[in-house]
Amino acid sequence: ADTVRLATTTSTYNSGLLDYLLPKFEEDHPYQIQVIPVGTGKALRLGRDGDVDLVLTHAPAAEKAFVDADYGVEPHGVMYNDFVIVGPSDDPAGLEGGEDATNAFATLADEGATFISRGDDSGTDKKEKHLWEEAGVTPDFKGFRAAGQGMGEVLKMASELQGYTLTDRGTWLAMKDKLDLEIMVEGDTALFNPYQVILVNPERYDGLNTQGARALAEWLISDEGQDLIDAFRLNDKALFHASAGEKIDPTSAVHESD
Amino acid sequence: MHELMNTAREALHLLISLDPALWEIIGVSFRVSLTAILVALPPALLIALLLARVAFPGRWFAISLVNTFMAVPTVVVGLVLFMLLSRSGPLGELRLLFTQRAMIIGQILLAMPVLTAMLHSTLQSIDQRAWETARQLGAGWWQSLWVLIREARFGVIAAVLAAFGRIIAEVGSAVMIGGNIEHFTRTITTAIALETLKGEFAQGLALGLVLLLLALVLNVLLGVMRGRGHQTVSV
Amino acid sequence: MHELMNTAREALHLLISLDPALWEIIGVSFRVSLTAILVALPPALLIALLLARVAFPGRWFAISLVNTFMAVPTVVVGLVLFMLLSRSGPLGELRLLFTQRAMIIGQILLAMPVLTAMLHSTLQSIDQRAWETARQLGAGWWQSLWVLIREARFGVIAAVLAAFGRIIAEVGSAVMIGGNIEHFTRTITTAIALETLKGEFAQGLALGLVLLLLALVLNVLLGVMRGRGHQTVSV
Amino acid sequence: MLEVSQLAHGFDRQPALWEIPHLPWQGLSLVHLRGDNGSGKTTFLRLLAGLETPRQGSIRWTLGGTSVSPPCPGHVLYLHQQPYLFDTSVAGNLRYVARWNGWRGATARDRVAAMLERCGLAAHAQQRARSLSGGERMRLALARAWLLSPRVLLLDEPTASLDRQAIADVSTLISSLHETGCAVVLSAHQPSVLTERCDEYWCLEQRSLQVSVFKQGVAV
Amino acid sequence: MLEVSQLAHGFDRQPALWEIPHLPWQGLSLVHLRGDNGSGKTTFLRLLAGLETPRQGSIRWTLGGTSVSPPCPGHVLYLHQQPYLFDTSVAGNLRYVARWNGWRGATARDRVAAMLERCGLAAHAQQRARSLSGGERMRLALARAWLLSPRVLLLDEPTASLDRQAIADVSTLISSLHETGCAVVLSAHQPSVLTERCDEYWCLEQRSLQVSVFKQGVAV
Ligand SMILES: Nc1ncnc2c1ncn2[C@@H]1O[C@H](COP(=O)(O)OP(=O)(O)OP(=O)(O)O)[C@@H](O)[C@H]1O
Ligand SMILES: Nc1ncnc2c1ncn2[C@@H]1O[C@H](COP(=O)(O)OP(=O)(O)OP(=O)(O)O)[C@@H](O)[C@H]1O
Ligand SMILES: [Mg+2]
Ligand SMILES: [Mg+2]
Repeated sequence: ADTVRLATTTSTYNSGLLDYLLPKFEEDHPYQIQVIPVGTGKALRLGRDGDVDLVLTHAPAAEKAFVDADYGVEPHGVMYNDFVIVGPSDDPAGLEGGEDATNAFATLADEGATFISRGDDSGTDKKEKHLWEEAGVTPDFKGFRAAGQGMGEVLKMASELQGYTLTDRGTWLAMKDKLDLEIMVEGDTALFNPYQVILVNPERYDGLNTQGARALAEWLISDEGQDLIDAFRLNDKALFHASAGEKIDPTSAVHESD
Repeated sequence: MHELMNTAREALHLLISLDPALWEIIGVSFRVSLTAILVALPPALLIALLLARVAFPGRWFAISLVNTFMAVPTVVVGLVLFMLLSRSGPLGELRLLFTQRAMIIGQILLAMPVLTAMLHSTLQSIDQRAWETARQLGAGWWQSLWVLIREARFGVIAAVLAAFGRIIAEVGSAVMIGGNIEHFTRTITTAIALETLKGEFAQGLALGLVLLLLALVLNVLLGVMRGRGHQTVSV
Repeated sequence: MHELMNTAREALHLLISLDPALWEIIGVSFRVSLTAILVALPPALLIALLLARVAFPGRWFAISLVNTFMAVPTVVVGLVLFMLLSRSGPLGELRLLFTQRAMIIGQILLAMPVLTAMLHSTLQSIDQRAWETARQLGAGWWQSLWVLIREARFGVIAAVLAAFGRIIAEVGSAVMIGGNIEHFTRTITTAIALETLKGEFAQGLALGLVLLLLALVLNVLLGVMRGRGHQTVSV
Repeated sequence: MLEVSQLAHGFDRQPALWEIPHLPWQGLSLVHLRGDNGSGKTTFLRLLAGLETPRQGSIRWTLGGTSVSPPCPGHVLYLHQQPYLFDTSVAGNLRYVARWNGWRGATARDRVAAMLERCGLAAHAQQRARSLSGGERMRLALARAWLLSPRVLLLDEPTASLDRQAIADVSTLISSLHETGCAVVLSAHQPSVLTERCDEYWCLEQRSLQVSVFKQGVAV
Repeated sequence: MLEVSQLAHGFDRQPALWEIPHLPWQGLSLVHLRGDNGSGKTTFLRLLAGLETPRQGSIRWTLGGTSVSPPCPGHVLYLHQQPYLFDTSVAGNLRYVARWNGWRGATARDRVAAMLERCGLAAHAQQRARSLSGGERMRLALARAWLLSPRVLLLDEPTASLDRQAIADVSTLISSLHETGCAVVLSAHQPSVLTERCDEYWCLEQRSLQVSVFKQGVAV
């Protein structure tokens, strides 16, 4: 078959990165990529069940478990971006300009500020839970709202309710014109967000297009793919940083003010 | 197959364990949808009666319009309400977004076309003599309407069940204007959507089964209420 | 308000500009939903007739069951079909997941209960003499069924429109088993969901308006077809 | 008292069924309305009851001193050829009327019970109205109307498919009703004990209405 | 030929309406079925047509040499008291029958046209069936049945609400039908020109069926 099915998180799809990359891949390769945009949890599930040929996700712990269980093979880091804490411009909890995400979270809990949580076990949600743990608080304070929805929805809710939330920078940049929010905290190494591409284990299912999947994965981490990722701009801002083969370097977290 | 079996078992377990978190979202679901049906029913009945019994220019177009509104996607209803209720929207001052009230409004909008279309076709089929007889015997307009409803009770119940089925099962508008906030606006369907998003299919299915079980209980109760009366006596 | 106006303008522009990408997803939507209705109609008619005309033990329970199935959330149908069609599921060999065929199957499952319940209540209300007369005059079983449908045509059309409205507007199962793949399984509603996800409300609403416009055209055509015939002649 | 002037009616764009320049009626007698199938008897009775609006001309009822156009619910009642019985019990049909006219508690119960007795339906009180026989149905419809003590009762072929006994029963009922001061117009094709009791005779023919008055069987 | 034995029927858990130990009938005559309201005339005719299943006993028709239980569609036809007319044109009602019996093209057209002519409905061919007058409705129902040349026609009060002229028309039609070899059983409460032509007389009373045969108006 010449179609390859890629399950990926909505962040890569909605930011327009894949619409930018994939046509360039399809030009030089005899494959047609069908993108299935879902959450990280579901993307890994689709991979486990053999319903797609490869996944592109950002949840290091879950991805490790995925590979350890032999559901997936040949994991490669492709790129990274980072998370930011955003909030209303009047900043009732006084976070603005902070650099320490853990501290910021502790403050939010102390102040009982409105905070919209993804609450959907996504990569972002896992990161958020980790931060609460680091800050030493159980997130059950007065303003805490677990929304159980995608990043875009949660940003909209935060804007509507004038609350804080943790978001990946891609979605933030894509949506910030439509939001009444501002960045409060960014640049902390704890806010780092790496993406991996993983092939679905061909030994588990017949008829997977592993060849095509591998071609795509290898192209993504090739020089050509990596250059294109670095060149991608959304609203004139670089969103993703190619990182194939790199040992992830926390200090390279971007600042929007760059 | 094995997974489906497990899921069924898990659903039953969830139900009988009386998990409070589960009952909370069941409560929200039923409260919102039942309220919406109750609010939507009277105007839907009036419009249906108007369409069925009163000849006015453009009536058939009005009927087509009602039928068209049945095809409004739930997300579109969600979207429009969202834009209206948003802080930057014309009704933002009401601060209704992400509340159960907003969800009720959304479900009313969704239930109305289904209710109206089905009630119209039911009232339409009721013998014209029923209305005439009631009016002549001194029934007021409202009383005659009530008699008509009683005479058409099977159809009315069918309409209510269809509309209820539609809104208790819908997720597009509930998630959009309710926000799926835990303890506040999380319903069975938004919870199912969340579990699915997480890839926790079994959990999602289990919730679905819970919803079906409850809907079955409701339907059987109504079925018992309306009696077996299914034989139409032919003249 | 301003935003809503802009959106309407954009929708019209989208439609008249004959944007090929737009027409592609409209094509997918209508192809899938119309096929599903056409496939679901005959069995739904048979079941409805059975429920309306044949006395068998447990009939009222069967009716309640049909009504219950109207409350099945679209995501649950999506989920079950997903688990069945997934490569690790029992029907994985068919390789149907993320195809239009799978979406059609999902929509058939969604349309069946609505169709059956509404057709049942319609056929139920048709004079028993119609069936008896047809049978006596030499009509076969199928021909009598056809006559019954003709006599009940308003109700049948209403049922079809309600079911069509439900499935063309649904997104839960379409996105789950279709996968919302561009050029293949992207429908109007999954596209709306996607635009909404991106925060492109205007674009989403525009698509919604397109859907409504097309549904209106369909309804008006059917309305013209069935004629004005609204007066029930009383005996 | 009924006052009809320049009345004409027809359906769609067809010519008028008939034209009735003038029909004054004291509204006391028992009238037999005749006419061939399709002559417009049903239509005429429905016009008198206000269930149709005349294409042309006017109808006025003078009831208790005031002159009104139809409909006059509770006063001028039309019974369909096949009276519509509500889908409930026999007594339930009467209770509806009681409720609509604001009678409560014991009053309502007593009147309903008395009427069931008077019309010989007491034994059927709890039966489903739709399962009654032809004669019983008509008796129930009459009972339901009688509850309201109407001034005028318009009956569309009340005896068409009744047996001799049922016709006799219904005739007795209608006579009693008439004696309580209720005027009756009834259409019937076939002569029967009921039509023999009539003291006026209206005939729809040649696109108009012919009226003859009898006294003790003799044309006046 | 009809052969009824030990027939009994009733509704729900009520006692049987009547018991008919034996009824042999040549199936050639014109029969007038009588009985009070509720005596079970309709029920009896429906049983003969196979529209109800008897609670007890058996009914056999011998048609063209073979003996069958009802229903015998096309051969033994029951017409409801208010015949059901399909919601289409007058001609459309007849065309349905043509289609169901597999006649095509010119055959179907000719037979339908001839029947419309014979029943005096040619002028109404395109009219909506439901807007016909009482007499015309009955004529259409008879025409529809006649198309099939049935062996036996069971008519439930065919003349109940018809005027004298319509009764005469319908009677003429029924007589012609009878002369073509179709046996007719008709129920009627009131005597009319039609019942006078009958040569057999069945009466449902005292929970049984009494049969009398007349020849030229004289009991045999
Ligand atoms: N709703 C209607 N639309 C069109 N024509 C109608 C309607 N109702 C009655 N007619 C026509 O008006 C005429 C008079 O009808 P009507 O029922 O008043 O006659 P009738 O004297 O009561 O006849 P019958 O003795 O058969 O009951 C008939 O030709 C009939 O076809
Ligand atoms: N479906 C039914 N369920 C219960 N009882 C019924 C049913 N149909 C008829 N009956 C009863 O059976 C009896 C006979 O009814 P049927 O209609 O056969 O009488 P009929 O002789 O035709 O009367 P009529 O002269 O009024 O037409 C009546 O007492 C009637 O109430
Ligand atoms: Mg009449
Ligand atoms: Mg009868």
